[in-house]
Amino acid sequence: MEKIKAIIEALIFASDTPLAPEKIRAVFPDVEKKEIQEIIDQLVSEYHERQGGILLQEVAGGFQFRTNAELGKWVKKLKSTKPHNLSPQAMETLAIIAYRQPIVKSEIESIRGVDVGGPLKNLLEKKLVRIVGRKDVPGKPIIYGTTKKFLEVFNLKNIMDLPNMRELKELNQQQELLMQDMDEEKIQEDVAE
Amino acid sequence: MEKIKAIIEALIFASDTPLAPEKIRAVFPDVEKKEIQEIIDQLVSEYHERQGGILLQEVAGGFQFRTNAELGKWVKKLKSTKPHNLSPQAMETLAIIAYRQPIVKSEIESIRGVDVGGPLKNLLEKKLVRIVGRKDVPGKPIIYGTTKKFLEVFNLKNIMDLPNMRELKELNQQQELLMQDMDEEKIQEDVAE
Amino acid sequence: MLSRYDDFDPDQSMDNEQNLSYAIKLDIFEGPLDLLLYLIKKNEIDIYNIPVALITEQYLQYLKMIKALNLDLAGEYLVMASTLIHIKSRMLLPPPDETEEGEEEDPRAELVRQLLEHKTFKEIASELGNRPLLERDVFVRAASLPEEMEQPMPESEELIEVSVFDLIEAFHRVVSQLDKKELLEIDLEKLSLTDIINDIMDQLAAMKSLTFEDLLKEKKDRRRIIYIFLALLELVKLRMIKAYQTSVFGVIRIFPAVE
Repeated sequence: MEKIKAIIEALIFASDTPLAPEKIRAVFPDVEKKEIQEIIDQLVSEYHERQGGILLQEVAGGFQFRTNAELGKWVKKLKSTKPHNLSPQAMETLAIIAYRQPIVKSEIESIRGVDVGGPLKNLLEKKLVRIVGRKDVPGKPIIYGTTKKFLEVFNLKNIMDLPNMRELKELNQQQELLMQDMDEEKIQEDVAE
Repeated sequence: MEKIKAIIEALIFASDTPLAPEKIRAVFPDVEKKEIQEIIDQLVSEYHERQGGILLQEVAGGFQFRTNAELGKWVKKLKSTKPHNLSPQAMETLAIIAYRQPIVKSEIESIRGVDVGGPLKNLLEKKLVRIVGRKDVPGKPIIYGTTKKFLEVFNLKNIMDLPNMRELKELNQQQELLMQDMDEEKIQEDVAE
Repeated sequence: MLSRYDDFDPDQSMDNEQNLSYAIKLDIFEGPLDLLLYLIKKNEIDIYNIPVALITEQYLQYLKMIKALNLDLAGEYLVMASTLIHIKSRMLLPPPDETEEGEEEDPRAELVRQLLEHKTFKEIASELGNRPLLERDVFVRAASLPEEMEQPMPESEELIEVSVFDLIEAFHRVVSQLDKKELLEIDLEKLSLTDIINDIMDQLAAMKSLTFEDLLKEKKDRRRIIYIFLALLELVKLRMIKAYQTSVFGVIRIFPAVE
């Protein structure tokens, strides 16, 4: 048991991308899926309680060791890497794609109110967004969606892990209700006049 | 103190080369060299006593996290379950064989303009390409074709499932148009940035 | 000194100017919706009850100012201006006939919907940017493993992760380097022939020799007969097989050209 835990830790550490529990199972066909998940959970909480520089986190459908986000500024001092800097335009375009995917360019533009060709290309180049397919309507517009890398960069377990995904849906409903209210008010005004 | 320990741990973890204590000092000019060394020693023994999958080791004049060497065979096992990509050369060679089979080596080479011995061997080993027969011309060259595994890997029902030339052309044109659009917008964005 | 400007292209300078103004515009507002949100905030207006006349006036003033500064105005701003004017005029119309059935939607409703959506996504975008970002706030292991760890176990079968799109892309790369006239002509017929050619060569490898009838087996539809015949012709042409006939109208027997 302790041995398997050490091995799983080593596997996650050695993997270049977040390691999915199924991949771990491929190494241990005899160990139950549930047991593997339990061991991973143990490791996650051990690292969490330790409050060290490294944490085991669930990202993009797998597990990966990452530095503690609170220490980011120190590590950046050492690495002097270029972070994934996105312009506000690119960030907003990305947000729309993330929350509304699959989505075509014209739909993004109707939300942003401006052309999004530039930011879109930027996001494609950064591999945060990908072409999912083509919509079967005249002109066969390209459909966009987010990538696994998007999840990795933004520290997300999966798309449902996006903040306010539920809230946003509720907001949409509220908006619709409001619109109805507005209509009704208008009618009342009309009647009152 | 605990904070510095966590930071040092994060720094060593995130560094792409074994991290020398002097480099750590560059991040903390106020902390004594001796103290940094002590913290590193503490980390080394903590990880050692833990007997987990990861160890902090002194390598090439610096410190680096590594998987426990005793677990090496497991890590290797994981690496071998990882899907591999074909090199661009192999992919191009494979594409020519797929579309032009049955085909001999010299014909592939006249299209690619380079020797394809390497990629061809690779494709044969991967069982994506097979020897179909020999051509009855001087030198009796080997004729190549794709395999059943090729169809499986590329998720094709049969060879006819491959997009034909007309579809390829359309796809290409659309892509070019897309790129043009994007380029124009890119120019504007570049100026904007 | 002047000579440096001899080949100065006035058209190009205008382009530069336009691009520059584009830049300035982008710095101020990201499009008409942004400008409207700004005006709403500035005037402390309830987004659900926009005084269209006031907002339209201020919006148009802004456009005038941008023009006065000789900045290039993106078309979207003008579209929004006409939308605002249209809404304003609809608001001024007398209420619809009371006998008329169906609800008359508030003329502002669509715009409000758009503004709210835009506002929401602006907020979400900033929230997204505040997440712990890879390579900004969090980092992964950057060092490569010791070489002996990177070597996979030799006996295992290698998995390959590719899609047919990768293959097409590769084929494109190759084809795009060829002359146009040399473009490979691939059509469905050629490809389906390939299947049959492969099939024949497989059978030949196993059986050493085959007759035309062997190849047809029980599947004797016209299409298949033609295809098999075409495949045989192609194979003979490619010098991959030899075909022999014992007598006129006798059995055609085929052999691999090279054992």
